[in-house]
Amino acid sequence: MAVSANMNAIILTAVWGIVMMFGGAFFKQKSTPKYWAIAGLALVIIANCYELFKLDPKGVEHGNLFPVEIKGMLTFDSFNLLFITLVLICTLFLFLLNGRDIEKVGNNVSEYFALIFFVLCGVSIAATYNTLLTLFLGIEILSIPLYILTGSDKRNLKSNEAALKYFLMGSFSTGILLMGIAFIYGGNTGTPTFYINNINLGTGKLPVMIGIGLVFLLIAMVFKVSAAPFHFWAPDVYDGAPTVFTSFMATIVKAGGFIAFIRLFEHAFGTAQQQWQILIAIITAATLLIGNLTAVFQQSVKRMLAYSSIAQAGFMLLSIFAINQFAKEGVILYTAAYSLATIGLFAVLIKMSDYTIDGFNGLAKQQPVLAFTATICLLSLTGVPLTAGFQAKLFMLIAAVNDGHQNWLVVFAVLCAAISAYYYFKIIQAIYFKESTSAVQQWDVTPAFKVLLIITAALILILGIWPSLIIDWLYY
Amino acid sequence: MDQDISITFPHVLIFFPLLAGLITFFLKKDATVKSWALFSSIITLCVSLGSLYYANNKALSGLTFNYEWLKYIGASFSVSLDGMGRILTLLTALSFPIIFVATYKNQYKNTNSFYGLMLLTQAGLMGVFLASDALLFYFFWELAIIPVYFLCSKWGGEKRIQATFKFFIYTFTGSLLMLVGIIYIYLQTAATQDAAGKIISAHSFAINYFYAAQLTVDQQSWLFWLFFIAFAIKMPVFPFHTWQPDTYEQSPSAVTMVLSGVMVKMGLFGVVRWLLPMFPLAVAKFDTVVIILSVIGIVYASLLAIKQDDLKRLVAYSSIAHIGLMSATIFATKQIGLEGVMIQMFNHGINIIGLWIVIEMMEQQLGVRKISQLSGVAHKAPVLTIMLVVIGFANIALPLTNAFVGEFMMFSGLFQFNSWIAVVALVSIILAAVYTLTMVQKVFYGQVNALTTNMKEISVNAQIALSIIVVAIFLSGIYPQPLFDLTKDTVTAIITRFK
Amino acid sequence: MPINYYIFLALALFCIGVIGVLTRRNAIIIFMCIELMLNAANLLLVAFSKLHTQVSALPTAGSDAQIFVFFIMVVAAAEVSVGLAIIVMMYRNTHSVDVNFLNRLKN
Amino acid sequence: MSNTLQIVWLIPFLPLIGFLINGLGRNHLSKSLTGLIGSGVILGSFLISLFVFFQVKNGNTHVAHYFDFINTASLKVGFDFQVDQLSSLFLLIITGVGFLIHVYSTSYMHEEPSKDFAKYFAYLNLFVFSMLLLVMGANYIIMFIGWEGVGLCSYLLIGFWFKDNANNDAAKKAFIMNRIGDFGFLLAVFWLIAKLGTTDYHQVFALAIDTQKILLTPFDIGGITLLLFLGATGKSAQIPLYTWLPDAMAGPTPVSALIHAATMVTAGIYMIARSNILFTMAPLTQSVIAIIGLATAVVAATIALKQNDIKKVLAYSTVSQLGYMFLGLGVGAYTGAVFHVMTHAFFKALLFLGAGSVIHAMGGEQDMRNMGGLKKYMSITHITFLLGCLAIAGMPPFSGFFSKDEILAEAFAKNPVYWGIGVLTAFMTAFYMFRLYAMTFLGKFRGTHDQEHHLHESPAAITIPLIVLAILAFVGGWIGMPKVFMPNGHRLEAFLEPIFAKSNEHVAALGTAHELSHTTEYALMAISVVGALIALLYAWNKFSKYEKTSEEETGLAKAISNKWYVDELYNAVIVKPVQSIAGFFSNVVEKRGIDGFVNGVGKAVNYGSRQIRLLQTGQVSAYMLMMVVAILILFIIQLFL
Amino acid sequence: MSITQILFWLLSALAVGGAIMVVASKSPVHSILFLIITFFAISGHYILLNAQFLAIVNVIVYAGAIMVLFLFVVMLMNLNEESAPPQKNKYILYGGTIAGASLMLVLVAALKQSSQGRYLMDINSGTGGLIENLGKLLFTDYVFPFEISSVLFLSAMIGAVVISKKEA
Repeated sequence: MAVSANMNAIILTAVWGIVMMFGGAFFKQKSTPKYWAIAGLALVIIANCYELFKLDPKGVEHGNLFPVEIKGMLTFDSFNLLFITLVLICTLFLFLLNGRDIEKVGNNVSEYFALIFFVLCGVSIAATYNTLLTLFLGIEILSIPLYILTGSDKRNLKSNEAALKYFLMGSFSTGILLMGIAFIYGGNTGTPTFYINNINLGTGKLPVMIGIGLVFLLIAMVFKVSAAPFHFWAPDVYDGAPTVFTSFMATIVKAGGFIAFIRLFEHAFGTAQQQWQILIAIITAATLLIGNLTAVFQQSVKRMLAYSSIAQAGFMLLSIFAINQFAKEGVILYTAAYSLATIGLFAVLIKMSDYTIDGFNGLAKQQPVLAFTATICLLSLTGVPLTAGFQAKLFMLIAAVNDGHQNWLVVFAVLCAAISAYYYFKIIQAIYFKESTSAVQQWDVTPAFKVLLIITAALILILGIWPSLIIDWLYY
Repeated sequence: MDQDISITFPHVLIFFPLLAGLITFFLKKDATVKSWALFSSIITLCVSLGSLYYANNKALSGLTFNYEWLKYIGASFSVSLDGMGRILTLLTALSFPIIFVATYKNQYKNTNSFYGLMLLTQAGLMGVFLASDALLFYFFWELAIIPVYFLCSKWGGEKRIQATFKFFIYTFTGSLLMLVGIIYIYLQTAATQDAAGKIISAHSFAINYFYAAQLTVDQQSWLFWLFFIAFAIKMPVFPFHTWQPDTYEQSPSAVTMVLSGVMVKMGLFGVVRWLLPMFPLAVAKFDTVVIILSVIGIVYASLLAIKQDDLKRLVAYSSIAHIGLMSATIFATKQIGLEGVMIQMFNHGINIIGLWIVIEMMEQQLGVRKISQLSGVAHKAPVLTIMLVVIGFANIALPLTNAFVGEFMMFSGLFQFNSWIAVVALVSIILAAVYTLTMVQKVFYGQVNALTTNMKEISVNAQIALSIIVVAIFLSGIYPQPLFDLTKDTVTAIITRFK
Repeated sequence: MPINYYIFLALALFCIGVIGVLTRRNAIIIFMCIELMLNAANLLLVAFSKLHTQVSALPTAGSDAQIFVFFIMVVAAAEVSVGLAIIVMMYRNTHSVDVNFLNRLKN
Repeated sequence: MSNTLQIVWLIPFLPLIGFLINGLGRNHLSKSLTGLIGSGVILGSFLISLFVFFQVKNGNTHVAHYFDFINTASLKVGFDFQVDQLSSLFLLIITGVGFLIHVYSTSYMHEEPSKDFAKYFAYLNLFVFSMLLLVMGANYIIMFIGWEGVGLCSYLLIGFWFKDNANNDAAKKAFIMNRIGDFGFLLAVFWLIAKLGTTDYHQVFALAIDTQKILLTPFDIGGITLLLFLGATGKSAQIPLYTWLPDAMAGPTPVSALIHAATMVTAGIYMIARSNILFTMAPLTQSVIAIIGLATAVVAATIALKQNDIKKVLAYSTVSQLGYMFLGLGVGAYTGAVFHVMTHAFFKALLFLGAGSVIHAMGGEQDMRNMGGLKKYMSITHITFLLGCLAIAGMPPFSGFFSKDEILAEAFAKNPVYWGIGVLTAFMTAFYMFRLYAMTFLGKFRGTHDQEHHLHESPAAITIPLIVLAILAFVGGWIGMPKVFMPNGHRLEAFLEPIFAKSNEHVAALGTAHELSHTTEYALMAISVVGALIALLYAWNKFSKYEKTSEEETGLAKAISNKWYVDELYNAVIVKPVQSIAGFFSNVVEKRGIDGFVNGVGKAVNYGSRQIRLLQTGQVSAYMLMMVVAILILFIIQLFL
Repeated sequence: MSITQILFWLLSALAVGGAIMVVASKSPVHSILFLIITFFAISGHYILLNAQFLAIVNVIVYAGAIMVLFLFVVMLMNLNEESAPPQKNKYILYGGTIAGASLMLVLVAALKQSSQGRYLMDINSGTGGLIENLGKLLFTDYVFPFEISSVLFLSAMIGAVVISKKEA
């Protein structure tokens, strides 16, 4: 076990969070924090990439700027380093695209950024934890700022309501998580410890306590990734929260939850896969069904995307259903594809005056660039070839089929994907084939914004053609 | 897997239309757009003609190009040009210039995106016919649909959006099922190795690996249906056909020509290239079911065609009938039948495009497609009429027109499979005569009515397009041998797999 | 004293907490019930730590669990500060902390 | 391949050239030029046919291979022409009669605008081309090409005046009925391919009689022949597919003469004669053919008795005569059938052309009730027509007598009943032909005055063909003298002997053939001739003083003059049901059934979505309750299942 | 029945009873007070289990700080009675109770069969929970989580500030 783990990201994000926090007192213009934040994030990314590059296959790392003795409470490999890098980059895109919208949310701009940095810190812990303690801390550090961000639009009752719901249910799930940890610890005979990779699962059927703990942990995790039937918070929260933070939550945070999930079930319970696989299968099926089906009828695009994010989570769950190499490649790809697409889509959505589907009518005429990029994002979410979304889904399906225990689940998944095409293409229709009914709205769209959107779309396409650009980092 | 990066025909055939299409999006003036589109499509035609000379008859070798694309999952950009590929790429390459010429006068708003999408469609189709890698095949399979979806929904008739949407969801669902099948087989394939013999990837998407995959009967049985549904929707085979008449009716004529002339061949191609060789056991198990479905489709569609009042719907149903015959024959897996199918895939494309052009010409001038509203066009547009009569009789497979030889051999293949099924299917030649002649009589003969009095002779470039088609009809009707020689290799390859 | 007793006790507290969460409408009380759940977890952990101290030879065997409990308390404290802040904000806007009135967002 | 007969490709090629020139140049060529080209090419191929005929007569038969039509691993079909006695004979008939009719047409169609005039000749040439392909093809597929080609041309020519939808309906009916025939023909060919893998006459027949390896079971042969015969009934207007022929009279009269009397309708006879060996080996089929032919002959004759349209009468008589020929084929009198084809070609063409000349003179009038007494206006037409009538009525020494009596004799040999009915039909034939003759030429004129004013003899272009044909109709029969008259007088039989040799051997082997004694033959002839004569005379003086009456006929007569209501029957039994089934499919099955299901899936998704989103009540407690329930379920699954 | 067992049962009864009252009692203030009682009982259990340090912290942090905070908030809003009209949808009430109870049942039923549950443990002996041991551990092995939790507090603090600061 390495001396110290992926500290660059964690420490720098934390530090930069503090910087932003104090910055709040000094920044005069409202736009300053944005630049600081972007700069800081760039710094973090560089540091993290440095670490990633210096990594050697044997897992001994040379790129750590902060050699701290952590008793292997965090571990890291190319997988989670790569993952964190992706997450950070996605966040950077979010900042660049929607920085000005963050300013619109309220007065405490720099605090918002600070909180986002803390969330990132939490994500990087959740991605690299090696003991249940760090898992717990990571999850909490990731959640608590989100409660705030959700409620940050204080005048807006929806925002308040969302915050309260999120908080109540979130801490409820925390309770469940702790119960699970306790049972795992208690049931763990031999050398009792919180280190996830020496949990003694015994042979044959799981010991009862471990079993109980496993289910509790499973539920807590499933809750974090908003999979049915523990998804109920997601639509309301995503709907109520300020759109820019919704975009952040629906992509980066959810991905963080997944990476934690996958780590836990690979390293802690991987050997007993047979005994929990059926649970995941059920949950996956439920998630796919509820997510897609409910999304079909939504009129508000924002809420529709909330449900679609649930549906996508269902697809990502396939990776946990079948934990194998394909699944890990897949989850990386999926994170990148899904996050990019969703962020791009939300970036466009934020610019709309009307969040209903009809609001998109005739967008192609008024804003061809926005229309085009939104279409690419939608195609990617649908999983049409040549977009990153397809590659992601492909890997997920390969992983699931390769596991081979529940092939009905795979067929079910693709059928649900077909349903998803139904509502994604409703938007495309609105954009291209319907005439705008309402009066032409005012757009505050800068050229830079457009360029960034195009870059996003281009990335999606490039990843769609050469997913190896990312995946090769897993084995070099 | 040779890393041969020299320019080969297949990837010119794919990438030239692709680039041409992309360029088209950035052209401004309509005239330039049109001429560029026409020009580039003609170039493509020349290339595909050129590729015919290099025809060497070994199935799936011939002109191959191969580049390791996603090596960690053993997918490679490998394309190859065998007999069936050649004849279908030729059809694709031939049909687009004809379509462009015929619809040269049409005014589409945002001309550049229209023609751009058209060329992209062509690229996608080429890819489908050339791909010899399952993942690549699936890629192009989808890519051929997307532009068509936009074309139809943007430039189509008044009910276009729903119709096209239905069409898209329908086909998308089918192809997703196929994707599951592909993945499953992929995971049964052997590992790929490089020259040094070290394993590159655990499995491979390459077609020969797929052929070599060891599948039990049970596996084949459900995989068969996964693939078959995708192809059946595309062809379409009864009862998966209901999207077709609506889509044909609603989409702009140029697109309808592509859809019915070339795109339906994707399904047939898929069956011959992928389904038959991969699941011989399942085919042996289910062939009767499928054939009966197809034959029902033939008679059913012919009967419906009699009742249609909209010319486009009529042609749509007649096309369903013809396709049904082809699919039935394919699943009969008799040599003579397959030989017939090969050339019929080409000829059906030519004929039906001709029919669409004729209909388009009339709709252009009179704005209606209703048989009941038209009459006596022959007095006003004799040339159009003659062309129509020729194409119409080709459509009912009169000897010395191109369709005869194909249908003759297909029927006799079907007869060798099961004479009674052939008898039922053969009824369609009578019904075909009924609806075709009724249409010709009602629309072209009889007295000129108020509407058709202001009908004029068709434009020159329409005449050119139609004459090309008519010439093609007679050429391959009187001397079909070259087409047989082109596709010999594919047929023998299939038949040997079934021996 | 079998460990089961402690487990059952903790479970009882936990489930009572759950019941409270499900049945009460006052956000604060719901929150308190959640705290109750956390404490149940704490109790369980402590009990297990005791168990492990006995089972394994080394004296500090179970203490990691106690550290964990310590961290749980830390987190709980932080959560409480945030949670109460949110509740207060809610109260400011609606003059009610009844979760039944939280139904602007649905379907 | 240095055989002189290799040049036979010229025979069909010339008409094709004519078709192309006339067809493409129709807007530019003058009428006279068009007519010249149109008839010239036929003349050309007639001359070549003569040459070929004499070559063949000197025993030089040949199969000319030009190129591979289909050449695959599974099927080889050469584009081959077979020149032997049978085909050379038909070549003569087709090109000869064809030429005369072309000449005739140049004058008959002269009122047409030059464009349509050219179109007409183009079609006519195309027809001759296809007909030649039909008879020259060396395998069933080439034959089928011609087979369908003539069908197409008949379709085009019947609907030549396509302004009038009645003509179009007739054309359509003709084509579709032919298609039904083709249905059988194709199935037969598929069957052959499936069993023998070839369609070349030589190989097929060789394999058929091959007694070593039995490739064709009797069942196969029976089926194949029956199916082929189905094809023949379509093309040659036999029961049940004969109804198109009378309607086909909607076309121009020369067309009726050429296609619907002389040549095309005899394609069926040619085809069966060509594959005689197969039929000889299928006695069941033979009797079917005989019975159907006989029935057709009778039915058509009865209908002809009461028709008033001059062309309709001729049409039904054609059907009836074709019935004779099939009777001949059925009883194995192949020579007789072919013989009758030839003679019939002469006199029926003559009669049609005569009728055409009459119609021409009457200004398009076809109803005999408005004619009468024409003999003093148009003598040539009258004379030639009379000869034609005598020939068809089977009066010695006119051609019809010989051919018909040969068939009847053979029929008697096979089964006296056949002969009885046949001879009865002969009487009817004599009756209605002379009814026609009398109503048209005798008595006093019943038409309007300006019609009477315009009455005149037709120009030379019309009369010359009439005369030529009249001569042929007179002497044409002498090449087939019955043995009873002179021992080896039957030149035709001697000429065609090689074609039917195999069949004769087969029959001889079976030993069912038995010669008629001379006395019986004389008796038969006497009966038929006398009977016909009586019928003839009766009709003559009954209808020479025919007056227009308007009393409603009843019972049998009504049924007859309504053609036994066959069209109505077909309409009710076939057309209507098909239409209604199609309607049912397109309105119910398609829309509600299949498409309904597809849309139903979409609707179901929408409905499910509307329902399932009610889960999202907005109540936190409800959410958590559902979560806890889910937790419960998961625990139960994990711990107790 | 030794003194420890008596204590155990006593404390357990106290904890459970308090917990029930927390849920049951109408007035929020009362529930808070009952919750404090429960926490004290739990602290008692900690002492029984030789987790002295935790017992103290529990009393100080929970019963002291947190609960006071709750009390303070409740007072501030002075909602000593549930102001809203009585529960409309009773099914949540019953459903919730039944669900919670059956969860309990399921888990107990599962644990009853487990061998692990049979460990006998002798109460109040051992030094695992003394401050010095824990302190050593905390500042050596667990320094990293310790540091990290500061981030948690920071975010909580910022959050509280952001939320409760008046919009200018």
